[in-house]
Amino acid sequence: MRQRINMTWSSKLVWMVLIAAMGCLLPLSAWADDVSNDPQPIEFPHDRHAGKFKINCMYCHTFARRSMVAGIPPVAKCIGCHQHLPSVRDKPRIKKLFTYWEQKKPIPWLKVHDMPDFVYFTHKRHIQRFIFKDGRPTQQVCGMCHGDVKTFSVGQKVRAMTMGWCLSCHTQFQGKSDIGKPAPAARWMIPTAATDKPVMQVEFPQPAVLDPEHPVTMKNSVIKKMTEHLPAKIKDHIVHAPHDCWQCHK
Amino acid sequence: MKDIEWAKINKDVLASLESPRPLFWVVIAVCFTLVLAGVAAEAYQYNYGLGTALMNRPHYWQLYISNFVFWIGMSHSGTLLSAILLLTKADWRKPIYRFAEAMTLFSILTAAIFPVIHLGRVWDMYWVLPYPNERTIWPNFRSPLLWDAAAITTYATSSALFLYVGMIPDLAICRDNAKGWRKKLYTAMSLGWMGRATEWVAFRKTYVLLACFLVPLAVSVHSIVASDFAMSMVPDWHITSFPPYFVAGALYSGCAAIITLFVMLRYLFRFEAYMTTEIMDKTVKLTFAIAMVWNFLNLGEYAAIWYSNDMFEKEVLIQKFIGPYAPVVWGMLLCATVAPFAMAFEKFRHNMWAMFWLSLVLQLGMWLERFQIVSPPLASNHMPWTWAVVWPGTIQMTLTVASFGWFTMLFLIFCKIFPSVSMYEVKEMVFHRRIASSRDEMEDISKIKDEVMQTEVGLK
Amino acid sequence: MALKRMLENWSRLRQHDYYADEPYMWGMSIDLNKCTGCGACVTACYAENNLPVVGKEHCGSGHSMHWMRIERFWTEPEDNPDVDIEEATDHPERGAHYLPMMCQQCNHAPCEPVCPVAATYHTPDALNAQVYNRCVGSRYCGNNCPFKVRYFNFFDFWNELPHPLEMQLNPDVTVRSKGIMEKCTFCVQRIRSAKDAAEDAGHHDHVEDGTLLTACQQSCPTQAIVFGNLKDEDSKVKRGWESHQVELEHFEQDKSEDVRGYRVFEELNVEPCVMYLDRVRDTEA
Amino acid sequence: MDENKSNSENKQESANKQELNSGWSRRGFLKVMGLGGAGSALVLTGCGDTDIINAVDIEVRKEKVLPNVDPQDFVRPGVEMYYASTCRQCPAGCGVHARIREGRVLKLEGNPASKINHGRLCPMGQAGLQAHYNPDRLTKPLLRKGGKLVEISWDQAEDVLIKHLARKNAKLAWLSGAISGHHAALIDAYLAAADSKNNYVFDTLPPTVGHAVNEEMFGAAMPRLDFDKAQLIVSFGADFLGTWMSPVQFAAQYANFRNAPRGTLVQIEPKMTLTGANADRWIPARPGSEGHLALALASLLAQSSEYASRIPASVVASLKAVNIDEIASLTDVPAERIHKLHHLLTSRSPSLVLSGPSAEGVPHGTETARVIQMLNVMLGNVGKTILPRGKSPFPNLMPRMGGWAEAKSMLDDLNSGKIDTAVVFGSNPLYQAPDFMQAEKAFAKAKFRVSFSMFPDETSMACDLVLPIHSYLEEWNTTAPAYAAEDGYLGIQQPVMNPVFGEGGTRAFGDVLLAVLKHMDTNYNQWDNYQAYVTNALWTMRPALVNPPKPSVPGQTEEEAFHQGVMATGFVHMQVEKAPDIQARVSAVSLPKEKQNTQYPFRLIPSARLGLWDGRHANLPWLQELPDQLAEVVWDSWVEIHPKTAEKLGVITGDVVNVASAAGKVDVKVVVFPGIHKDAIAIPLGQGHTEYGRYAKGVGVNPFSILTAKFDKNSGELATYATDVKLTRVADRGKLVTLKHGDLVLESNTSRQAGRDLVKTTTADKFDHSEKEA
Repeated sequence: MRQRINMTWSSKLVWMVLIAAMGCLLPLSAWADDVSNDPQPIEFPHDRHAGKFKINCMYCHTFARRSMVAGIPPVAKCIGCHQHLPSVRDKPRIKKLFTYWEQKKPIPWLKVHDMPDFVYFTHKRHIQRFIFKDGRPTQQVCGMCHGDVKTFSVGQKVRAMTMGWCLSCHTQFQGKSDIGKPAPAARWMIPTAATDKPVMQVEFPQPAVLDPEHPVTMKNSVIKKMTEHLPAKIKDHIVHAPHDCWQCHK
Repeated sequence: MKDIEWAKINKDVLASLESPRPLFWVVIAVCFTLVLAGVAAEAYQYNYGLGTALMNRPHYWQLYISNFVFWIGMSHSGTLLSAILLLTKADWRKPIYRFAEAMTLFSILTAAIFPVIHLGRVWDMYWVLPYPNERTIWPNFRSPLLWDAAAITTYATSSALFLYVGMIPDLAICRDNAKGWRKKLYTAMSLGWMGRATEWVAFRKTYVLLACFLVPLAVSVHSIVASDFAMSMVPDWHITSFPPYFVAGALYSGCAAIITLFVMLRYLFRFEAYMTTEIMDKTVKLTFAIAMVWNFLNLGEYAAIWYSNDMFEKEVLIQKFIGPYAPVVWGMLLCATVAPFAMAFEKFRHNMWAMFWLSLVLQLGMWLERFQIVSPPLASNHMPWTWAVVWPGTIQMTLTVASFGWFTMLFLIFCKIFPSVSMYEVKEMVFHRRIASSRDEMEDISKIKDEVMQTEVGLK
Repeated sequence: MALKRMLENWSRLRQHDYYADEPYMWGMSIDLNKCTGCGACVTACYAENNLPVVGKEHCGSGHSMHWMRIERFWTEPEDNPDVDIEEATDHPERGAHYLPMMCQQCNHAPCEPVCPVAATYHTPDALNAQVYNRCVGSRYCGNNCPFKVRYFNFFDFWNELPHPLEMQLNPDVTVRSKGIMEKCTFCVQRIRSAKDAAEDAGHHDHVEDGTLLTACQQSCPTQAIVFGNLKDEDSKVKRGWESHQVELEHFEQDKSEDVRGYRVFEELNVEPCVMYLDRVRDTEA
Repeated sequence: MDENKSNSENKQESANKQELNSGWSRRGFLKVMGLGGAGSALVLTGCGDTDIINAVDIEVRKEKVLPNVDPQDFVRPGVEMYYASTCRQCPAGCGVHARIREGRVLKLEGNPASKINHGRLCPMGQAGLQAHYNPDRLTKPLLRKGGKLVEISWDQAEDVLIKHLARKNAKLAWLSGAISGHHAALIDAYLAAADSKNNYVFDTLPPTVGHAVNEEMFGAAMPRLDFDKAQLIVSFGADFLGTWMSPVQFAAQYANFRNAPRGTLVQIEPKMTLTGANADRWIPARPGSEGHLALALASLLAQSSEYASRIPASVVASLKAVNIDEIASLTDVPAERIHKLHHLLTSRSPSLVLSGPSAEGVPHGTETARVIQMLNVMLGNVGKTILPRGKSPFPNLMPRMGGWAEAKSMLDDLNSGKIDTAVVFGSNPLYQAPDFMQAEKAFAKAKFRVSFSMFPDETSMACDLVLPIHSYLEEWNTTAPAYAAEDGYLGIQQPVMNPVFGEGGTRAFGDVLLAVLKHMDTNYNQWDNYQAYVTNALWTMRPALVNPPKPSVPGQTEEEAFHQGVMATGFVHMQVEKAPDIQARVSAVSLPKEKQNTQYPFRLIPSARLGLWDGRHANLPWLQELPDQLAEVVWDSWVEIHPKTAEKLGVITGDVVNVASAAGKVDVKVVVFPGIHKDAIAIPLGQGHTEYGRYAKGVGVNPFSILTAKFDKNSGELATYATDVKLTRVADRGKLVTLKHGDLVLESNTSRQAGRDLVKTTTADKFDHSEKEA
């Protein structure tokens, strides 16, 4: 009899501990993406502009290639085209747009991608590297972080944009054994634009920050030596993403 | 002198769980108030920032760290008394080791509070632990603070385990005599102990093994705490002899604490028959010996600094004796170097209340020692432009006092719920004594055994 | 797997001169012959790095935040027969001794190994980084710094900042909340944007000397502060270090007597990246 | 940052700005601040939450992004830009580059092209941002109604202003602080239109006596000084590194002066200034006796014919009577030291002898300055290190420094009822004027008082109409520096951002005054606003400029190119006729021997410091928290007392003493300070405001208030360094605060290096030797 009670109590204890532990781990899976449903002032249809009319992302987000921020187009930019488009002039959204224009008021957009204030992210370097140097298609490069925008109406956040997610690219090349292994395709491609082959032949990297004195786990010079014999096609595309806390936090 | 009556052991100890002296409740109430004050102070500090504690540059550490060292230190003597004396088969430890072990556990629990409330961002405290995370960042394994975290958790777990394992047979006794919630608690905790021979064999083995594990652990824990200081380059912290010095200091203050609690428990729970003058005498002698070891190391440290002729360290040493913190240092020397010589006198050793007050003086001395380890070197650090004196403010003092309340409260609650004197070990002690005396009286050993059996089954 | 990697990396990382072939090592030299102690650098640092003004009360309790400070002494370090005042006087007739003191960006930084969460570490360009969002505020680094140039946010100083003063805040620098350690960064935001600009201009791994100024250097009325890349043989700071015979990795410099370069607490072997040049006084005056 | 880059960028930016000039001030583009989500520097809170549950914490669709309505090329989100302008934090007029991002000015940096400051900037210049963004700035016009100042609209304010000011009124008086450029020209024009001759300029720190003596002896108020060439500088209290004329400019020259072969600096003054702290020899002379010391040196020099020949024989004869030992005891400088100094002066040539406020601020200040300048003449420095200054083609743009005499005469006129309307701009006499002048009472007598002010300072709060004006970073203007090593420099100011408080808040001083002028003189209708006035004026000045910018881009008109070029550089150089060589006029000087005042045994030194200046920067928290360069105290006032004197008085650092002069008294805390003569005590200027916003109000004491009525006989200037005081201990240790710790008493321990090699010192010989090798 005593034995039975014993068992019950012990097992209850075990279960309680387990449940508590699960409770602690629960937030791990909470990748809530779009946590607010506040409506944007105008339901801007990205799918029409970027999808149907194939307007380059940087036509409106002009600062992406030269500034840390991509920039939201001024109202005048919208009007610039839309005053010549009488066909949609009566649509409620366009009417709203013209109201802002006539009142000379800025449109109070709601920010979709917001980094914490202690994160320094620059669009410029990424755009310069992947669009202008590598010559990748704009939508694909932007899509790496912003998703397949041409299928969206209102802009949404489709990537978690956590530090670990950033690191999935920024983790350094670890050693010879990494060469030739496939990169995780998900990192590189957006569902409908997965036409490009992965170029960064690096397997999913291992925890890198072991010793705070040396967060760069492999020096550029060593990487260079290791990759010297590779064909230029691969060599030119090995990404030397900075892997230094102070690159993004300062 | 008449030995403890075999049959009364269970009764006496179990009675302590039910009806302490009224003073017990007063003490609990006072302690609880102190804890509440501490919680309020911490809430205030949490909200407004650490600056409310009046630490500053260069005094980035102060009372929180010295209290941490003090409480960690206190935990050591529990291990010493139970584990080391167990291994050396000193029988006199038996009536007092249980509470010493409890003291170990609760002083670790008290100590563990301090590194936490001392953090600037308490809410991110878990970053110190190595756990896998999506950012692939590890803590810095080279930092002594990380070793601390590891050492304290290990030590807390092991000493809790040691205390618990050693208590199982007693818990079974309690189980058999309790009612209500206590019954449920003891039932769950005694793990179905039946007192079978196989159980005893397994128990003995486990207990001794744990003791063997705990002794080096205890030494390492305080050495690691010492490396918090010794591994840094603050003058007068960066000293090779710090680990043994800290361990000796820990045992010293711990033994003093045992004397304090010894007298307190003896009075509160009416353990006069168990905690006798002879045991006190032995404990005090041990304390005296350790005090001398500590003094040797302390003076050795002064000598080492003096003869090293290192500009920075010498400066601190001089400042310790004549600088603004001199009252602390001289107070420490008075309390921890001069006062212990009172223990050389037998008359003094046998006076319980005198020992109670003396032990408090020793502890004050050791507390001051921890303060003078932390503060004066920071005050006269490498860079003379930053030299400053800061005395701990209200918040720090409140939390310090609250930590004493917290510890005493936990300890007394423990003693109220669990047998603070080990019943089976005391019986063993009495048994050993009887054997020793019965040899003289040529008594049959089996007779004693019979008596033992009868008591255990409850026939007598 | 991870463990294997860890061990592999660990042994690699223990090597000396791990960053020897990195293109940058930022260093500074401060000429005490020119420094007048005016404090322009101090205010420039406040403006550039979002340092909070803490007010009288907090200054009084030692909670001030000033990454760059000017230490003023009245006496010589020890008896300096050359410069000591010949006759005993009641006045400091040789003027004051000013020492601008900021994070020395040590290469053997005592603050780095002690941080439990690795919030402070060494960057490949030899900066002593402090990652604010990683800091838990154990303040161990502050204790271990012999220069005492690490400043702890004892309060949320920014809560009281009245409008519109907050409009001045530099968006390139994080505004620190309570419980975080901070210190001079050698204006890392400027370093990073200078590298960025060099990249745009097509100079990979080369920032032209003189195009990158720290805020203190820029404001210094006498140009006592020189900052630059110690790995660039042609940089002004490197030439300064060389001509004053200060070598980074030595804690006892082997140099001729008249050369003025020295580093504060060199003997502690922390390898500071800031060289000072002796203050000068004319003994004939 | 990148000097070249910023320069070329400047050109572009100002180009853009020119195009958009019309729209520039009309658009409320401050709203675009958060544009594009450029790392807005918000407070870092809860940043810890970025670890495991990152995604939850990052806000999606919570924060607003407001893009512009029209594209504005000079606002590029996330990209910094630099505008050139001119600093007006002190009369030095350094050139600045303002760093702008998202339409906000973030930092002021020196303009590298400027010949004034060579890209460097002092603490006060840096802190200009906090004047600009000051939370205590006035944002609404105030009018006195029923004894109280109440907020009114700008329309109402303009009506009141025009009613009182836009008419001929010979009884109108205008008081401004040190002023120059087109502000000065516009005020002149207004006063001419109003038919008033009462144009007063009052600033406390410019060395008016020195200027008068320079004018008299060298024919220029501020001859050009060549520090570079000098091998020896002997400065009688001229704190040229701290507060004298143009500290940044002098510091740059000083840096060259200290290069090998290293020049030697000797500073003679009763209280150590920042310059004294950097001197090779700091000589504490008894306060007020500097002239005697100079006289002793002159008499020693006169013994050699080489030096004596440079001055008239009558003067040489008058020097014969000087007794060195007598002067040694009078000045408290050992005779041996005087001889050594003489030796130094004769062995190092060329040298430069400077005369500064502590020598000039005594009743015999003019004579003292004359003797000191006579040393220059005797040593043959004139023409070598003291160079002639050319006459500017636009004298009305030249700096007017003003002085105490003008303040005094204005207050006298107010008292006597000669003035019924007072206009104050950039000056604060109610704070600066000593109690004995009774400025408050005098002001109360005026019928109508107008103040143009950014801040609620003491004077503004006593006025009837207070007009909140733009900061110098929001307005157009030109500024001529108080001192320029090259002739003809004129700094250009342009707005570097939209007004912080928007359209209905502050207005540019120039615009307001121009509007008044338009009611009086229709000629002024040709300019829409002050900007047009300034830019047109510059355009008309063009023929008189050195290298005016020419079109460089096809399609650019001459005028466009000129304006863009000028704006990008931030200053212009006017052609100045080469000045004839200086013909120094030296006359014999006799100095009175001051008697010891037994009732008030100490001499009060109201010391100015680089930081709070004369108190105008007390409302800037950065400068309040910038420690005094010598005493290291922040956020407070104190009295510096020599250790020996302190011992005699039985006070220690932190004790409160009562400092009483014949004119008033203040309670202030003691700092025991070795760098001061035993007969002197020093209270720093800058604190003790009764108004002036949250950072200044109620902090410390104002030593101006207890100055006694002693005047320089020749110039009529107030002798600021001639107040005798006595000290009585009133209370035990109060709290004096430095940046390092709370308790200054410990400072006696920490002002030594404690055996560490923190600041090592070497000798000049070794320095010269090793530099030559290197």
